[in-house]
Amino acid sequence: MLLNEFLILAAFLFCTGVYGVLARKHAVLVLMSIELMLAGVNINLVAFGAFHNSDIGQVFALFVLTIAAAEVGIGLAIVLLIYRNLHSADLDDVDSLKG
Amino acid sequence: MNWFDSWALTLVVFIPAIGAVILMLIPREQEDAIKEVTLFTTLATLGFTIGTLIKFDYGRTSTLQFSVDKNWIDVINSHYHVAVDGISLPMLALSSFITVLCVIYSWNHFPEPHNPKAFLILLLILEVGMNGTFVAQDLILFFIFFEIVLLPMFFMIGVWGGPNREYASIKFFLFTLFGSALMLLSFLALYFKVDVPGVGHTFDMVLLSKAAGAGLVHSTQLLIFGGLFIGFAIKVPMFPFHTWLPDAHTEAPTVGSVLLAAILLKLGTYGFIRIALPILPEAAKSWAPWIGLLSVIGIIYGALGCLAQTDMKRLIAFSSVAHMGFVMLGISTLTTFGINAAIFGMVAHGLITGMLFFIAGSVQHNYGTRELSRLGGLLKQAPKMGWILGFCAMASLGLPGLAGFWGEFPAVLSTFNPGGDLSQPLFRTYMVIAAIGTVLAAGYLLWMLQKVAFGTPKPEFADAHIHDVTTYEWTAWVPILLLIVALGIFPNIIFRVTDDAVACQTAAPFVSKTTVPISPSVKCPASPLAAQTTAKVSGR
Amino acid sequence: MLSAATVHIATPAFDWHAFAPDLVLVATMVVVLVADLLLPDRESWRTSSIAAVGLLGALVPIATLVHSGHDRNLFNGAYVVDHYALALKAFFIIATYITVLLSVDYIREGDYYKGEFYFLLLVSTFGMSIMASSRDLISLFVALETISIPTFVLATFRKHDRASNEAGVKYYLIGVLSSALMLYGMSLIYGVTGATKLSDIAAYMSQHGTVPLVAVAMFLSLVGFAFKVSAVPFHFWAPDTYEGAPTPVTAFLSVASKAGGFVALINIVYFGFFLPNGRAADSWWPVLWVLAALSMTLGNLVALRQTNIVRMLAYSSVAQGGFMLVPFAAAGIAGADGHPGKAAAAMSAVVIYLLIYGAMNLGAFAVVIAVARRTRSAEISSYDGLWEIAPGLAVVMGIFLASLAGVPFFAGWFAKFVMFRAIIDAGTGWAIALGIIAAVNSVIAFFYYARPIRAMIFHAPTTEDRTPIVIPQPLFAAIALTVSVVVVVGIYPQVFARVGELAF
Amino acid sequence: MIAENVVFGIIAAAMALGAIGVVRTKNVVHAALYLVVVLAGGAAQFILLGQEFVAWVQVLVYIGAVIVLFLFGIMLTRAPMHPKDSLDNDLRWPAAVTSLFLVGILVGLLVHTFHADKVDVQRPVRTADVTSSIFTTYIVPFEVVGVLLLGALIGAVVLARKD
Amino acid sequence: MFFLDQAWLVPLIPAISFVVILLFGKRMPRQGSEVGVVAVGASFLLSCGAVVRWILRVHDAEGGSALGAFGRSIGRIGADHAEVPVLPVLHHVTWFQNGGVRLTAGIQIDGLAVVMMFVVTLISLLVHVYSLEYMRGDRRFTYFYAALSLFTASMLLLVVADNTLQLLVGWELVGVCSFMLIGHWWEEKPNSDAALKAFLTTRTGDIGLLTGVIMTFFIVQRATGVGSFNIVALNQAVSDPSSKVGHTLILWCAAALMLAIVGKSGQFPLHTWLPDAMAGPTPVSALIHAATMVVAGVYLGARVYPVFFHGFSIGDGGVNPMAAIGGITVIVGALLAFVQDDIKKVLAYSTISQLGYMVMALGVGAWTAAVFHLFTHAFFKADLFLGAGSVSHSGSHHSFDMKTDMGGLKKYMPQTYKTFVIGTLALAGIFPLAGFWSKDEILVNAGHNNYKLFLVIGLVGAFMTAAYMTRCVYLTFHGEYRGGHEPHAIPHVDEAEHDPIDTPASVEHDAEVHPPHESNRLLTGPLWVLSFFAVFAGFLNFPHFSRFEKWFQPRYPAGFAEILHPVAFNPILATVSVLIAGAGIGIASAYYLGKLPQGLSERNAIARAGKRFLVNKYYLDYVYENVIVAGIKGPISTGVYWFNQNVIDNVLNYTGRGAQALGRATYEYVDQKGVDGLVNGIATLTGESGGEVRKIQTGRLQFYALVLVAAVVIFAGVLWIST
Repeated sequence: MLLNEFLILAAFLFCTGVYGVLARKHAVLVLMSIELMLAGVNINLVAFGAFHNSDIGQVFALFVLTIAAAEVGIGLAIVLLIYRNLHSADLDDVDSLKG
Repeated sequence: MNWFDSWALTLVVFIPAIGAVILMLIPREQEDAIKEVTLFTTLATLGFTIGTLIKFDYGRTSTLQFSVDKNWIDVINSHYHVAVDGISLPMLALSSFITVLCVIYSWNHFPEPHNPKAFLILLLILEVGMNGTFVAQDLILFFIFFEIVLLPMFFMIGVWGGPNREYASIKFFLFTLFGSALMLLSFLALYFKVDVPGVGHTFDMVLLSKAAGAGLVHSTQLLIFGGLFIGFAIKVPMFPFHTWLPDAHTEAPTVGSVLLAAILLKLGTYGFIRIALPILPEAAKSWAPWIGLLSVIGIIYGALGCLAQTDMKRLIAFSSVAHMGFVMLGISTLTTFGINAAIFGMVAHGLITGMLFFIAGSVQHNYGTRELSRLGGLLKQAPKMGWILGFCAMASLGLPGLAGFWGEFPAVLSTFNPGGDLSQPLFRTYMVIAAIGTVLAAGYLLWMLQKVAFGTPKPEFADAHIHDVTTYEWTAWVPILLLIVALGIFPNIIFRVTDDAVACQTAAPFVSKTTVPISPSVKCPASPLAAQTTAKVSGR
Repeated sequence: MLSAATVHIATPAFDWHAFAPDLVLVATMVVVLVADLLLPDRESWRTSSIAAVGLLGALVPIATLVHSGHDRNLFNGAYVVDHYALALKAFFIIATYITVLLSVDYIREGDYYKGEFYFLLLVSTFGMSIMASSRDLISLFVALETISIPTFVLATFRKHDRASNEAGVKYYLIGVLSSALMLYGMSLIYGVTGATKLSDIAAYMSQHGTVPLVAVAMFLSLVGFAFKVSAVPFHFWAPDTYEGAPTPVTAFLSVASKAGGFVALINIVYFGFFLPNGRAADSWWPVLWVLAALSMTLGNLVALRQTNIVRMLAYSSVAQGGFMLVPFAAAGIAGADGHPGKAAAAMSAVVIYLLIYGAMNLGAFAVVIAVARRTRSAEISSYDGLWEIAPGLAVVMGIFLASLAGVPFFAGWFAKFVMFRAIIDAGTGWAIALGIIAAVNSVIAFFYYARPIRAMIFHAPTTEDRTPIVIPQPLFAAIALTVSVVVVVGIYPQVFARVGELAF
Repeated sequence: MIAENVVFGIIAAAMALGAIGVVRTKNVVHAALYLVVVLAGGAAQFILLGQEFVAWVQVLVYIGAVIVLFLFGIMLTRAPMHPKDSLDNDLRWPAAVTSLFLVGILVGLLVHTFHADKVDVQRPVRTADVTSSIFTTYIVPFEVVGVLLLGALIGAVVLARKD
Repeated sequence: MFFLDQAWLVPLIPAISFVVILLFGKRMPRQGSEVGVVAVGASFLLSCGAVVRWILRVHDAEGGSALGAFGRSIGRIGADHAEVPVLPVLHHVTWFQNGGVRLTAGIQIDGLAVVMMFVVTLISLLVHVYSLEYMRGDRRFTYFYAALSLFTASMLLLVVADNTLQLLVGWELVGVCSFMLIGHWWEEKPNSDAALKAFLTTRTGDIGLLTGVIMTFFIVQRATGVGSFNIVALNQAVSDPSSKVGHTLILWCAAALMLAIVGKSGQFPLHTWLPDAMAGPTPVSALIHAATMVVAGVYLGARVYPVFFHGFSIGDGGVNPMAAIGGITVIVGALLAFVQDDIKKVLAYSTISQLGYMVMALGVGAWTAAVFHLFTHAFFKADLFLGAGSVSHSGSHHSFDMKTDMGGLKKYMPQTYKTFVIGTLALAGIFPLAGFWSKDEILVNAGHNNYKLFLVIGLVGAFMTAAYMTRCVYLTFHGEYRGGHEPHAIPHVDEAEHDPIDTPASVEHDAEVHPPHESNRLLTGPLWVLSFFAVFAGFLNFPHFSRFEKWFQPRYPAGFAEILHPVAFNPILATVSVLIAGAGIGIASAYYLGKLPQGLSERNAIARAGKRFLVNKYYLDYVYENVIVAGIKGPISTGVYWFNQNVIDNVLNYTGRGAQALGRATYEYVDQKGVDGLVNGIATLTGESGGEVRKIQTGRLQFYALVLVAAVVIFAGVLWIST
């Protein structure tokens, strides 16, 4: 198999995630988009691991997975907090600090 | 090397710092104690300066004396290197001398918002910077002291200044900071680009001077000199970097103005003489015509600026632009004669303009205004002050027999035959312009004198109670006045100190081959390095 | 499938001494957590003392490690304890210690979770400590996240405050986005080089040179750190977060966390991408050049227009970050020119700058906190006439601001100096250009640093209340500590210069 | 080989559609479900690449935990299931353009760099090696992650707790 | 040789006196005036000693004892005097060292110096004495004496200087003293304006002096290799035909120094300050603006004469700037003197005209004649000024307006009248008074050296001089007394109004209390002394006796020996010039007297005519106005005066005003709006751009993210392209 098949898939996922982060209004959706990006990264890492026939790719991916989970946890907690205070989870509403 | 030789300069620099620390510990209410401590501190400093003056070996003014050279910041090979020679000695003396007088003058002249404690602490810190700059022999040390004077002066103007003080203080600070940023870049470039034979990279001014830009291609020299030029020219200030000066002077409290005029401006010219010229002689030759041009522009421009003023202090401030133009003109000739004149001009301008600012301060104190259109008849209401003003105006316009003349005349003279193979026709043109400048100087100074001192007092002040010169003022002023006369009659007091030093340390690389130099021969202390570089220079 | 239970995992030789500082930090975390559980609510602020003691305790093994003198390379060089790492570990720990001092009364008087606050601070510090020693992409990534994730929480710590929430979410989202970009970049670097250890990456690149993909990958992997050091254009979170977060946290973010980012940058740029033969430097120094120039200029320009001192300090820290990026560009230029020695000197300039910046910025925030205790405001106008009310605070604040502006005899001048030195040393036209940009910016910077000074000293107080401002002891200690560092280093820079020299 | 490619193609297509679904759907819950598709597809690809351990971790951690977390998040924030207006903000087009550029650059670079490199999917990495690596070379990050998770846990608790 | 070697004492004593008066004068019984008088007296004695010693030195050089030599030389009248070198007395000390060059201060005592010392100290002494009465009760009496002392010291410093730099010092100092004394009554703005004008105008000339002195330094440097200001060296350098000094440099130097002379000695076109300078007290006018300071220019010309001689190529009969300017000044000054109503201004313009003679004399190669005229002119002009002062002091209530406040004073002030007439006749060049000899010598030399044009000018000048002085005498002393009717109603800013404090003196001066009367001895004494010299000084250069020439003409080989060839007396020319002068007096008298056939006075026709005038006062005024307007001189003089006041003077005034306007414009537009505006503009722009950039920080999180990603894309794209 071509390495690039995986890499291009990963790039596509990554950029879709980027689009989601930039364009989605709801905070939870943005967090999901981040997961898309990380999924892309992981595919990259695993594919490269296979490419180099080494375990490092997998190890790296595992660390990414773990930390991504932690990040999501914190992220959702913050979103929750904002929802509690603002009664909205729209990121467009979070713009009081500027300038 | 006895105790005095190794400690004198350090003490001269840091006694004021110690005084400042002591002042911080005295409660703000005990004003008398604060003033006394300050006076004592400055007197002690002056004492050590006088000690230096006495122990200085006038037979070898071109050698650095009282030298102390200790490691300071190893990583950048920067040393705590202080020493004086004939170039720095007059400036050091002027600085510690004027400071004492400023303390005396301000004894009961504290401008609003009063607070002598803070004011005097700033004054002492200022003295640290001023004295330090004149004794530093290491570029980084020089830079530090050069910068130290900024903050106290900034606060002096900003806190105790006139109505527009914030603008003025910021402007002063930013201008100087900008200059010193570029100056620092140039220092660093010197460090990295100049390879002193046998030493390598160094910030030591003495060694760098001896290397005289060895190993630098001309274009690099020009660039580095450009950085130094802007840094120093802003401080001088030369046209067109002068605009901070009128504002700063106008707004500054009297003592601030005096110190600004008497010492701070000299830091720039001193930098030219001490650093820019000897370290980068080749670049100096290329820059000199432009420096000369800006100087004569400054002379005329400053004078024209004066003629337009309605504020006495602002007028004196603009006159500084013109006078410093003469100083810079002297430097730009690259001759011993001209640079000697420049140093003399620095001292003379320091005394005379400082004195003029003192008077302006007292006029303001008495009348509450410095508007020329509202003043008049000072001679009638306060004859002594009026006469002193007249005296200083005369001194300032370069009357022979008073100090101002010896800064102007030899500078103009040296333009006739500039050193360093500079264009004679060009510099002779400068000479004529500068000579015209002397007439304009007479014009604006006498015009000011007429407005302020002659005539009868305006109705609004006709019945005002005007103090003539007070005891404190006398105490502060008489030494200056005496010095103005003494230097005017015996210019050799300064020339003999500076002559050899300038000839050996600053002007040596510029001795022209094609034209007959003014100075036939000067004996400089032999140094293997110096000999080597001289050979190289003349071999070019 | 995973039944190979007989796999023998070789226990690596473990140098406990090398890990001692980190272990002390972990232990302190645990003690703080337990103590928070045991202490009654009203007493739980005492966890700050535990944290403080633990932090100081962590300095002890650092001292012994310095004393022992030799560099320790663990895991084939993936984890290194050398002078550089130790110096920065010490810096992080002291910076956190000062942050704790700043926080004690702030946290005690507010409605906060106390134990958790210090715990999270310690976790972040632990991440920094690891960061200083990491020489491996995975470790760097993990350490960076360990620094970041607790600070996301800390920024949001004023839970009921909308601004704090906003600060948190902005910080979080930009942070996560950046680290995703960084990870993508790292994955590509791994893909090309087949290694995660920085030394291996360097070795690969010095053999093969760079291809466009590697250049882009290197850039992407810098993004995460650029975010951390709030380099323009990755800085957007900083002003909003600094303003919204609790002030001690802001101080922490602007110093410790930022320093963590710089350390990561040094690690990845200098140990990973910097090659003695200069083959890779060509592709990344322009990036850092641009980042430095943009950060200095934009940070300064926007800071000019701020009315809130915290926000102003935020932009100032963006600009200062730009100044700190200058030596990176210098190192790259020098490297590309084939002068590795100059590059090392440039890196030591970054370290020196960091140390000095840490002292003066923390000090400035300490004063901001002290003043805000009275005025409940961070507007610059609330500093009007501080000189009349609290001359000491005004003078100290003046010193910090002057130092930030680079006025001599306050440490800042030396920071600027080494920065200029590095860039001039590099010496090419681009380097000089950046030097001039830096020079111009250091002048512009004075405009806004002067504004609070003017407000404090030149303006009359707006309030009639002239009672002295009470400064709690910890805060006082923090101020005293930082101001003495700023003054001493200003006069005798050799103190820090030596540290920077030892580090490289 | 062809079979693998076919499998890859199918899964990849599903993942791509899922990804687009995540960023395009108007229903938040649907988005979470699309994400499941993507992540599951990812796990499948890992297996295809012979990296089984990470594949199962992906399934367990993501589909087992993270997605549940997301669903909780959706519930707690009362995310709109059938919103009247778009879930996208007005930066949609610039975002799309930027993303397209990004994907273009990345794909271009990848093609340029790895244009014909083959990945040998017939040599799976042994899980034992993975664990061995984690517990030797990567023991430090591993331990740090432990601290990190503890920190994240407590942090999340602090933030999420109602008080 | 005490008096010559120690001549430095001569300037030093008044200098000390200045300090003493300044510091202690107010506390002295006579307020410091005694110090001034004694000091100047001492200087005068020393100067006399110097003169005597110098004469002896000259004769010693010729061999034989002094008295014997004196007798022999009388006996050898008409004998060809062989040139025996008489070296000047030179002493100097190191003043300062600059650029390795030792610059000296010192004295160069030769004939020229001793003559000047004598003139300066004598007139200064007389003025000191005169002022005891004249300035009595003045509000700044002490200060006045201090300034006089300083002036004397400075002038003497200038005179004894052995180098141009020292000369420059003295030159500037006398300028300042002049400034101080013209503005003595500075309460009134016209006085301080006049002082400023005088100082600035002469200072304009000093541009020339400054650059000229600098060039003298380099001339010597070219010649000898070491720069110096030394005058002897300078004269040698320019005269030595083998010297390396190029003619261009000498020409420039001469031109520059000429500018200085023009400024200081009131030469056309920088002469307008001198009439204005009459705002000062009259003794000052006599001392500074007639007898001594204004001749400093001439003295300079004489001192470094070889520079001019070679620079301007004098002696070949062609027109040179020096002679031309001098000649123009002779005529212009004389013309202007006609239309003045202020007695002092008449004298001032007369001074201008006479200075023109001297400069012209230098310009035509008549060195000795110029110096001799300087010598004699000092006496009779001081005499006239002091006489005018006496008139105003005792006769016209401190006014100087001849037409409103004088007339017919002859009978009240006979002594003043007599001395004034002597001065007038001397000035007019009537045989055998001093002016005759000196003026005649100028004319003879001009003619001899082939400067016919200037000979004519000199004759025309002589005619006019005689005429305007006659007018002056007439208006002042003859006719009917016109003052006293409306005392103090004169808008003219005069000395009467200067004292707001009612001292007894000013009360005493009130005209209603005191009608015109003769001045006391303190005033008339000096007048008689000066009259004495005005009569007899000329005999020093009696034809073939030529003591002046013999004693005081440089006789050392420093450039002078080969260029000074004074020529002998020419009786025909002398007759012509006397006739012309007489004609001047006659014609002028005719204007005032000729229309009145019958004599009215008992004593003489002129006075009789005056009486007649008194009777027909209004008629006479009417006639006079018509005469002036309708007469030949009228339109010319008025025209010249108009030109002088409206063009030349305005050029000066407008130069001042223009400089100020230029200053304003420069300040306003270049400095404030330009340079400073640029600075502020940059600052504002920086701030504004900060404001603009700030707008990026919108507060919208996803916008931040967008920018971030966009930046990444851009960076990535650029990197891809560039690598």
